[in-house]
Amino acid sequence: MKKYGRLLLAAVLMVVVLAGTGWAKAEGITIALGSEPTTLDPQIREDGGERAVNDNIYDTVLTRTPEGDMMPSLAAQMPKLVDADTWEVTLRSGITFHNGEPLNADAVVYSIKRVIDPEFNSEQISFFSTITDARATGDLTLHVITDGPDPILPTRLYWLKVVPPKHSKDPKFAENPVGTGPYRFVAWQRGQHIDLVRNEDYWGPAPQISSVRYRFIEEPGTRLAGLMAGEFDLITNLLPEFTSHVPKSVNVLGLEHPIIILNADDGVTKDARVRKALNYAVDKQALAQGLFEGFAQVAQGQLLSPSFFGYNDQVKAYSYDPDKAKKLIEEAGVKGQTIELIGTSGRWLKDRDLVEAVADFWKKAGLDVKVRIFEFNEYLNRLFDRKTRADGIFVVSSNELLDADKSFSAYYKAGGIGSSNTDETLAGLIDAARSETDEKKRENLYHQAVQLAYDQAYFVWLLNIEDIYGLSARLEWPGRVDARLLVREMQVR
Amino acid sequence: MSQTNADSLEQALEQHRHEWVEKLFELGRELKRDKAGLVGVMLITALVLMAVFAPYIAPHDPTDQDLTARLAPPVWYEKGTLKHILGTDHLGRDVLSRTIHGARVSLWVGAAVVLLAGGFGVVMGLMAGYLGGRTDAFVMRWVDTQVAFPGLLLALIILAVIGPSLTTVVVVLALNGWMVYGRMTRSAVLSIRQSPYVEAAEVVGCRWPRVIFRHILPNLTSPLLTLGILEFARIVLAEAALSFLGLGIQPPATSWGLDVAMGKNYMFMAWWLVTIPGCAIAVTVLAINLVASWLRLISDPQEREKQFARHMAGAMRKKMHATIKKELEAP
Amino acid sequence: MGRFIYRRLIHGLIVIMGVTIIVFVVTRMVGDPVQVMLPLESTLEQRAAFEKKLGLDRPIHIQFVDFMANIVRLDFGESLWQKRPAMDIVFEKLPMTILLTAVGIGFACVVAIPMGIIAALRPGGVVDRITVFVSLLGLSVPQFWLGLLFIVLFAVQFKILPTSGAATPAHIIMPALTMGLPTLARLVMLVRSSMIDELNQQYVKTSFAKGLPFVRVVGIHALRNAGLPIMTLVGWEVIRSLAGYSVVVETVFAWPGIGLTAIQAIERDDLILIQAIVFTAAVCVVVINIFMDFVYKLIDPRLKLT
Amino acid sequence: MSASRNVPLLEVRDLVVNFYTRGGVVQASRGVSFQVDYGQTLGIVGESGSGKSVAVQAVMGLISTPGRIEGGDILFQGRSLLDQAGKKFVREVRGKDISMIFQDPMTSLNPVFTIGTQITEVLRHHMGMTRDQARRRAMDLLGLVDINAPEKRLKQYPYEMSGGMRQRVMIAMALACEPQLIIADEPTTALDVTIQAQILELLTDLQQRLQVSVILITHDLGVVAQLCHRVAVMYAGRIVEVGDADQVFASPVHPYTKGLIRATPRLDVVTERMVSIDGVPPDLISPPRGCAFSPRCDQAKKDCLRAQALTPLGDDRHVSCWCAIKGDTR
Repeated sequence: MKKYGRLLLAAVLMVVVLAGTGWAKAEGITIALGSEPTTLDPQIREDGGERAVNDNIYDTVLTRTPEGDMMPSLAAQMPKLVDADTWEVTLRSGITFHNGEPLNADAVVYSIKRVIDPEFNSEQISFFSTITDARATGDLTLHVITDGPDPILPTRLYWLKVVPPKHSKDPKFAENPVGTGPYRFVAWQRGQHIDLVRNEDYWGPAPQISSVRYRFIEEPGTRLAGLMAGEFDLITNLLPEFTSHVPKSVNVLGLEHPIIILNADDGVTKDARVRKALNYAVDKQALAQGLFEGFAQVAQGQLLSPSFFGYNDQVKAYSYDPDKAKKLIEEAGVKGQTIELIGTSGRWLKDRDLVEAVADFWKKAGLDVKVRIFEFNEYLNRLFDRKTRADGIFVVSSNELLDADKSFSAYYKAGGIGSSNTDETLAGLIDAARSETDEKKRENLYHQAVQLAYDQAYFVWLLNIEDIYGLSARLEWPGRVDARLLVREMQVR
Repeated sequence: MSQTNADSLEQALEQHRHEWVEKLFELGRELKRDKAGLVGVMLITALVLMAVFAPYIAPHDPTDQDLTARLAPPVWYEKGTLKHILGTDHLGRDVLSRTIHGARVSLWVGAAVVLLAGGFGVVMGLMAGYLGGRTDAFVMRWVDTQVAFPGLLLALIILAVIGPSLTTVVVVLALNGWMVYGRMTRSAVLSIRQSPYVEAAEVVGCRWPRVIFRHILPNLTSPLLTLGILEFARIVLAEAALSFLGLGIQPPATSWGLDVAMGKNYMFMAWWLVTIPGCAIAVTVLAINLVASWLRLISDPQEREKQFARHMAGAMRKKMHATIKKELEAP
Repeated sequence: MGRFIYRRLIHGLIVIMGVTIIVFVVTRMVGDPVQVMLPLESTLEQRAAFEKKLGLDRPIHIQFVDFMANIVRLDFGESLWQKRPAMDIVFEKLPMTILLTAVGIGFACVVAIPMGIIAALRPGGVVDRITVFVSLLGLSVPQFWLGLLFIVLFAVQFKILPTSGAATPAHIIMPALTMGLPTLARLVMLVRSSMIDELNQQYVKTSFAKGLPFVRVVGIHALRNAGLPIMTLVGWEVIRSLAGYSVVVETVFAWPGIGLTAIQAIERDDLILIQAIVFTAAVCVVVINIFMDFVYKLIDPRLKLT
Repeated sequence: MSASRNVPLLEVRDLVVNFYTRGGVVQASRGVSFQVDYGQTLGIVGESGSGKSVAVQAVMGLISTPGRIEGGDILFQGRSLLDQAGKKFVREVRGKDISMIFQDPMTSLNPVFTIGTQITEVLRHHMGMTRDQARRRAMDLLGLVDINAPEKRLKQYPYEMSGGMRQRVMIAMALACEPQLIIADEPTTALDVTIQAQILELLTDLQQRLQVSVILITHDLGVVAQLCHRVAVMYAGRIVEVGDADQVFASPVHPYTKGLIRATPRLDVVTERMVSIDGVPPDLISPPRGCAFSPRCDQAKKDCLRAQALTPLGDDRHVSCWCAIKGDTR
């Protein structure tokens, strides 16, 4: 028996020693993501894990400052409108891909054609849906052609990762990405990690961090454990409660807006007074403070953040006024009636908690709230059910284009995938804005739409959630409004 | 005449009652001897009482939120309050109340699954063992096939598809676990059928349901009871695991496994959120296991004898060591 | 012998067919993968196109025939979630689970067998009673909770082991321990009770009467006889683990095995990947069962393979 | 002076063995004494539960929980097997100088090892033989116990053999190290009658050829008469009569011995009915005071309530019975 004991001890010691050498820190950093990329082809999927990695391997034609302003990247300057549906893009010179292929107008044209090809069936097509064609007009200049006036084409080009024409035809391209970006791909151990190393020939300012390892961990608790154990330098989606427990944290107003879609056509919520009451009843500040520890802003009566195009700074959030809510509900004569609130659990940060908290506020306003939390698939059935709209559906809208169009088409516009109103005026405003190339006029249309929806209280606008990142003590990073994890903007002390 | 008949009946009943009391006393005496069993029985009793009277015992409604008192620590911390003796969770719900109510779900699921699976398994086993022939072949082939299924995976998928809830969890776990009862019942029936008294009953012309219920089932009680209790422990763990994975009990219902899953995100700042429901599961299962091993002991005379011998051996060794020590010290 | 293999294979086929049919029915019955797979804001046209691509618009019996034909070719199609052949994913993840299972159950065996034997030598003694109690405790602690405890203690508090993942040998320690502990507890109890039984057998007396050394009598004569139930349990534990029970441990430690993949596929309604995983699990169970029959035969020559 | 020839090969003195059970302390052996000389066969007879097996298992050191040797001594070649040094000694002699054949050949062999392994492991352990040597010797041994095709047999498992064959294997195993004493604990009880005769014949033959001492435990007096030089009759954990086999059978003294002999069916005498001893065997948890047989004895009187030690009757015969001693006028 003694022999066994000693053997075991030896085994344990050996493993511990091995372990010690195994994860000793290299010079680079480790970033823990919530999900693993399913591919490293930058154009096929709409996938957070893939984007987090490829944002560092590839460059886009345009980019944004950390605050969200558009600026040229591979383009030498901002695109120019040639005629109503043609934009001219001029590229920087002297840039090459990691494998030596030159970056020129042909590469960009190729990339555009690749992503809009119906055969290619890209999930990113919604970003480029207006683009019909592109053609090179010189070595470094090209024209992008749209199916009509498209005011947000520059925003779309901010999504266009440029791929090398030759290498991207390689069947192994999805596992061996080659871009022009500040980091080169090294290895992908599926299920475990992806390694990148600094591109020493990068055309822009040289990044400080020499290498990055991405790990994929779905459980937020496990990610946090890794950060606290010193294994990770950056984790995403840190829970607000933990900002004081991790070495460092960064919070940036993010892209996510939890709202409740109210049924304006039927049920107790058909009455605008009730819809307003439901807005007044909710103490949004308390939700921000209580549930999110202050890491969320009260949404200002619209499905937009201040950094988004179309944001109307004249519209302010409904105040928290429980008495007014009660009064309105009594006026409408629906006191004590049942209102159904639909939500899901585990899909978005604190989704269930928000729903239950809101239900609690509504109850206090004098309604009988029936909360129904569905498993995600079933929840989607309700969200997309065009025939019978539930009284209230909780949803979290996420808008990566930073432009009103996407969210408004989906939730504001009558007939949109998640909209619960049949307001033709509102729909008209949104449609008009869609093809208006004059920025001022377009912005004005959105301002009107925001105001209209606000007055009608088609939604209960809750919060604008901040993205919180947990950082190791040695990592410096200010964060970005567009939630991109650009390693070149990070520094290790 | 009828008077005497009634008297004798009365007497018989009295006798019967007496036997019952006697049996209970005997059990009590057995328990006194087996400390672990005693602890187990006491814990289970406490748990059952707690589950039954949960609404009266629990200081708060387990679903009552209080966003202003989130993640309050237990009372012995500086920031803890008597209002929430074991602290609160991330929504300000009282951990103690949730734990008390959680016992309901665990015990209810355990009992329901054992009864369902046990009932079905026993019926199938009886049919297979008693009817034999094709029925037997069919049932046993079914059992063999289902035993070779990747049970948990199927359970997860079915739960995900039809939507997890208390009922579906019970049904899925029961569907997954009836085979063991079936097998045991069948083999017991086969061996009991050979015994003279069942043969006699058959010769006399008892019909098979009667034979089964009067002669065979009573002999199965003791092994079935032990198996049922062991399965109970397994089911409590399984429910907790399913709920932990998010495919078991769904909020706003409470379950220990669910509470661990929700508390896990906060485990570094609020250890009590994982620890308390986790301990509740462990203690419950441990208590059930203790009772099961005690039951197995007292229901098996051979095992009892062995146990006694072990006990004596232990005592004797002690005595021997004492004598040797004395002898060594003597001169 | 040939007949035995033949019969086991037939039974195995029935099992695999049964499982795949159940999964097929269950996944088509209620789930609508289209909704989940596409982004929230995608249009109805995009949805219809996607449905068509998956063949979900065809009648169910045609889908079934197709499905069966694909299984025969071991081709389940592309995972909806990862967009690559589902079997590729399975073959990538399965070895990780096998590794975890092997280390975890191996560890359990290495510790449990000597422990159980020592306890059995003096039933009722102090060592025995401690062993029994500790095993009962081990049986009672939920695995997921134990795993979390390990993470808090060894990874975050003492920082001696990594929290999650599978990059180095050190990464396997905590998952394997967590995986192995309940097995260890069950195994200790079983080794103990079967060793007590065996040590009371007549042949053990014979062996002692033959003057054989204690270690040989206990460790070879008695242990080999107790081997059958022990191997049965070990085999059952391996089957359990490969048939999905590893999911809890894999979830807690983000171990990239088949269990974690299964739960991710379930969450994403990736019915193709789910089918591939369950099919593989069923095959594993069948294969291990057949393998175990041969092991039994090896341990106990009396068994006839029929 | 050769010490080894002056002392008996095996001497058991006042052996006390108790078993601790839930029901109470079973006094399985209550002061048993006997001895075996070189080349001698001692038969121990008695009803089941009389403590025969316990006495010899004590010799082999096979008493284990819940049983315990609580008194007396066992001397092999004059050396105690029970004292501190004896514990080491017993390990040396067990299986080598003293070997044992058990009652039930079905369970006495390890079912999962081949016959060959089970025989050779004794040889390799005690004689330090190589695998090959041991195998050759094992084949010889199988020949010795009249098993043909030994080469094939060595590779077989116990379940592939008949009961008689297994008992032959057990005997071969017992003979393996050329022991000085073989203890046969009811070696034929579990076998068919025809096989019984063969096995007994084999044992007799081997005993004579190899000049080995044998303790034969049985409840079959016929076997004793046929095989043994001396016989000891046990009742309720004690020896009640011991002496030369022929003499004991010719003129039994103890009423129990008489009863036993009367109860043995004889083929050569036609009896009208089976004779049995009235009453039930005693309960060893609380054995009767004095002579344990007295409750069943038709000659019992007041004296029988006092214990009576084994009293020599001359001719190396001992008996423990008041009546017998008083009634004996020789």
